[in-house]
Amino acid sequence: MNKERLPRDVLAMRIAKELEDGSYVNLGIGQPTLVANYIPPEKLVIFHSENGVIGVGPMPEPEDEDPDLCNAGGQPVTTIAGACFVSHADSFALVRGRHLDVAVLGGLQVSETGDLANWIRPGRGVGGIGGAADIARGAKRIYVMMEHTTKDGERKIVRRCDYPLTGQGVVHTIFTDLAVIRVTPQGLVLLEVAPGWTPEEVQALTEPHLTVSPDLREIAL
Amino acid sequence: MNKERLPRDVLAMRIAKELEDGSYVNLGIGQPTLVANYIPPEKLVIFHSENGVIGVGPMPEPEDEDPDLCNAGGQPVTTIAGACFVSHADSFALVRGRHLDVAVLGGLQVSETGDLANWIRPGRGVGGIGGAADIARGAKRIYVMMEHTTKDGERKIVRRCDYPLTGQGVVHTIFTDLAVIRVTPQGLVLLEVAPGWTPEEVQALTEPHLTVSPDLREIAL
Amino acid sequence: MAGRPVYHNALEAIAGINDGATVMIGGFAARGVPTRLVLALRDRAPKDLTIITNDTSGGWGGRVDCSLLVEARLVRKVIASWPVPASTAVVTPLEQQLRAGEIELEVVPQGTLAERIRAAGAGIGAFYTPTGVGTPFAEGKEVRSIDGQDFLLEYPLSAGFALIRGFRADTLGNLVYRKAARNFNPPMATAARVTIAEVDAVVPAGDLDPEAVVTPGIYVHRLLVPE
Amino acid sequence: MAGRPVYHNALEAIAGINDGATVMIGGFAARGVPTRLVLALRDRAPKDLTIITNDTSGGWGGRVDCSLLVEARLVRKVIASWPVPASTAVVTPLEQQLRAGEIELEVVPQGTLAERIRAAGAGIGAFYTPTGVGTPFAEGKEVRSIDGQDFLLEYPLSAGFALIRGFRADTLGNLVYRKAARNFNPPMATAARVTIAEVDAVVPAGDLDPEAVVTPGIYVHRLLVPE
Repeated sequence: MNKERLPRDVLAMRIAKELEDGSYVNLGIGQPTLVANYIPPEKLVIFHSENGVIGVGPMPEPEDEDPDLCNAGGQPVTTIAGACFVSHADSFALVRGRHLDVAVLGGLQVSETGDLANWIRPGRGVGGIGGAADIARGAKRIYVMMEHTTKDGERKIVRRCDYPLTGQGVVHTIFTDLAVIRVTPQGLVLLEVAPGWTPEEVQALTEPHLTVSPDLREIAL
Repeated sequence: MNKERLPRDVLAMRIAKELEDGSYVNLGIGQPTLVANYIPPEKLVIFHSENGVIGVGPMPEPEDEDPDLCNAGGQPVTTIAGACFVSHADSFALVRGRHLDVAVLGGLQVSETGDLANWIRPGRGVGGIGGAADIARGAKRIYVMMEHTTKDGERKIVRRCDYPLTGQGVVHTIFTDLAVIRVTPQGLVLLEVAPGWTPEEVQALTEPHLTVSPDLREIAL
Repeated sequence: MAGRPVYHNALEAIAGINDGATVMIGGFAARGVPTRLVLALRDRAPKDLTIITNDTSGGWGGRVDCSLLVEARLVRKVIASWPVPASTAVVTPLEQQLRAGEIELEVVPQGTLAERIRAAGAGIGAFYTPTGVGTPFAEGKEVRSIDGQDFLLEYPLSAGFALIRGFRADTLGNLVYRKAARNFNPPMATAARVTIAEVDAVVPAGDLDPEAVVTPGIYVHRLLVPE
Repeated sequence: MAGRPVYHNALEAIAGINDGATVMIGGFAARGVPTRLVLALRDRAPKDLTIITNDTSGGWGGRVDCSLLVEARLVRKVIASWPVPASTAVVTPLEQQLRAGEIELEVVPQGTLAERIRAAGAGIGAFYTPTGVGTPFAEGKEVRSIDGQDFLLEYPLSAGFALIRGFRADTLGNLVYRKAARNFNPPMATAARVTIAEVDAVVPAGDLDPEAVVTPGIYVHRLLVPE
């Protein structure tokens, strides 16, 4: 498959476009944090980090790092005007209580019923769940951001996850480097495809059946 | 019965003597609030009010009343240096979690097994429980402060409460205008009697059997 | 978006509270009551409200509290810890309506009331509390023994609207409170679909100490502030 | 009493933490860790500890965290949400001891970990959470359907000691924190028989803003502060 897939930053831009003005959003560790770089200045999106920061700002220059301030991945961050700090108990009360509008999480596998596996590979005997299970279950909408297939070409959108789950039936929309796919009670609906890709080509890399939306579009920014 | 009973303020002094230096104490609405007046200055007792004030101070002069500051009875209060404010959720987390050393509560009836009834008379169809049930169950020690009998001469220390309960098996010590009585697994133990009163006279005004402590003393301040 | 919508008119701030609504109202002994919002609700006069609040006893030296909504006969059900005054000298409108079978009352121990509200905001499905075991508050409730101690199962309390009283807000809706006026306002802010906060002033985002914010703006949907 | 005891020597501050103790330790990604207390605990070297903490993964640019207690083989059991690094490039001492069957590990979702600690401090016997339903974290747990949604029953986590990191304390033990160093410290402060807080400075009672105190002094039993 030599066709071009979307670069991570373009995928991050596509997801950034989806976030609404005034919304509260949690970005998972790793590539989801890129999304914060592409919010236009006229749009206010407030980023929650589960370690008790509401109003995460951009990463600082090394000389401006604050030793007491990091995101959920332990990376130094800044805060926006109007940020505040809460404890872990209060931060996860917020998460569990369905107050976050969106969480953008990475994925190892997503099933056709919206199950998400993203915390441990079956082979490894021990792993860290961190806040992923709470967030997967707690945010009003879960967007998964991931490559459509593994490096070895294996399909990651599957009928049933064989990796241990993070959350059951929690995913709202899957954003990959090939497609945007909505999880619905009737199954997966293909909403958008990457430029140059056909629904059939995306289907070939997806285990469960994709219903092609009548409004199918090309992913645009 | 024309013998003299302890005045309320003397009873308050007796209870104040019982409170330890450095302890956190909740005082119920009504006569228990008198106890705060008799803590000697060399002893630090920090008073918790369930409406979120930790570090309640004396009542203010009318001209110094703060409209946003009251105790659990709605009376204007002041705060000590080092006081802080918490929400009701946090205030009762503290109560329920057994962090208070002592609560001094009023009583309508106390049973020989330490049941406390203090929120409603059977005749009245509707009453307010307020924080009494939480505090009765939550403080490490419950001291009841009450008259030994009702105005009509009825006994208030009974085998079984016939008033609706506030808490079951919660009372540690009963301080009345006639006696100090400890609730133990073996029943009620008479520890102290008011000056001029004999154990037999106190027993006559108490429904369940009182075991007289070998160290029986006269109530002293 | 500049932040949360700011209203100067209390009737506009409470738009959407209609007949049959469930409304949480902050305050304890008439401190920390969102006075203007409560008065506006009386004026809007929706019927058959369910009111969740600490006390409806009235009699706090003429201060405004939720008892005036009961008096105006807007309330179908009250959930409170202190519904009537300790004294039986005055028969309140709530007691009159209770006797006439015109209103429903659920009395909840204050700490259980606060925790049930917190649970709703925190996504907890139910919890076991030691409060009330062996008392009338245990009636009809599941009792469970955990490590040799009995607990009652209690369920969350949520609402369509929370009317709360803050001291200051910033434009993002972050709130600080003042002294004992804090009381039930922070947990209620978390437990309603729409939380409306009456405050003395709205300051620019960044002007409140980020370490001292008690209610993060995510919980606060509308602000009412004097002109 | 003038207030809570103030220590300058960390080994003295942790007196009483003996073999077999259960110890909560604040911190997240090496921020908000009570560094001096953790180092003193390593030096005191009690055996067979149970450690309740968010992460023991180490590798935060050489900052001190609880992984050094595992490395020193003082720990019998770890209860954490993030026990090992995401990368499998390094096999940590925890993983080595796990493979050798020398240590026990309970992995708990971070929010459930925080709520279980809070429940212990708040006197809640158990609670139902939606987190983890249908995942490996549901194994062996009671599932209950409430209003059509499934929840797992979770129990409180308490400890003999909590080692926490505050920013400043006053003489009564009231604490404020700094930025994301707050994290697990406030709930842990409430859930231990003895809570020991390491702070930068102790100020006179009354010098902290009473509206901004995060952990009331009732929860804090000892203070460690630099000379």
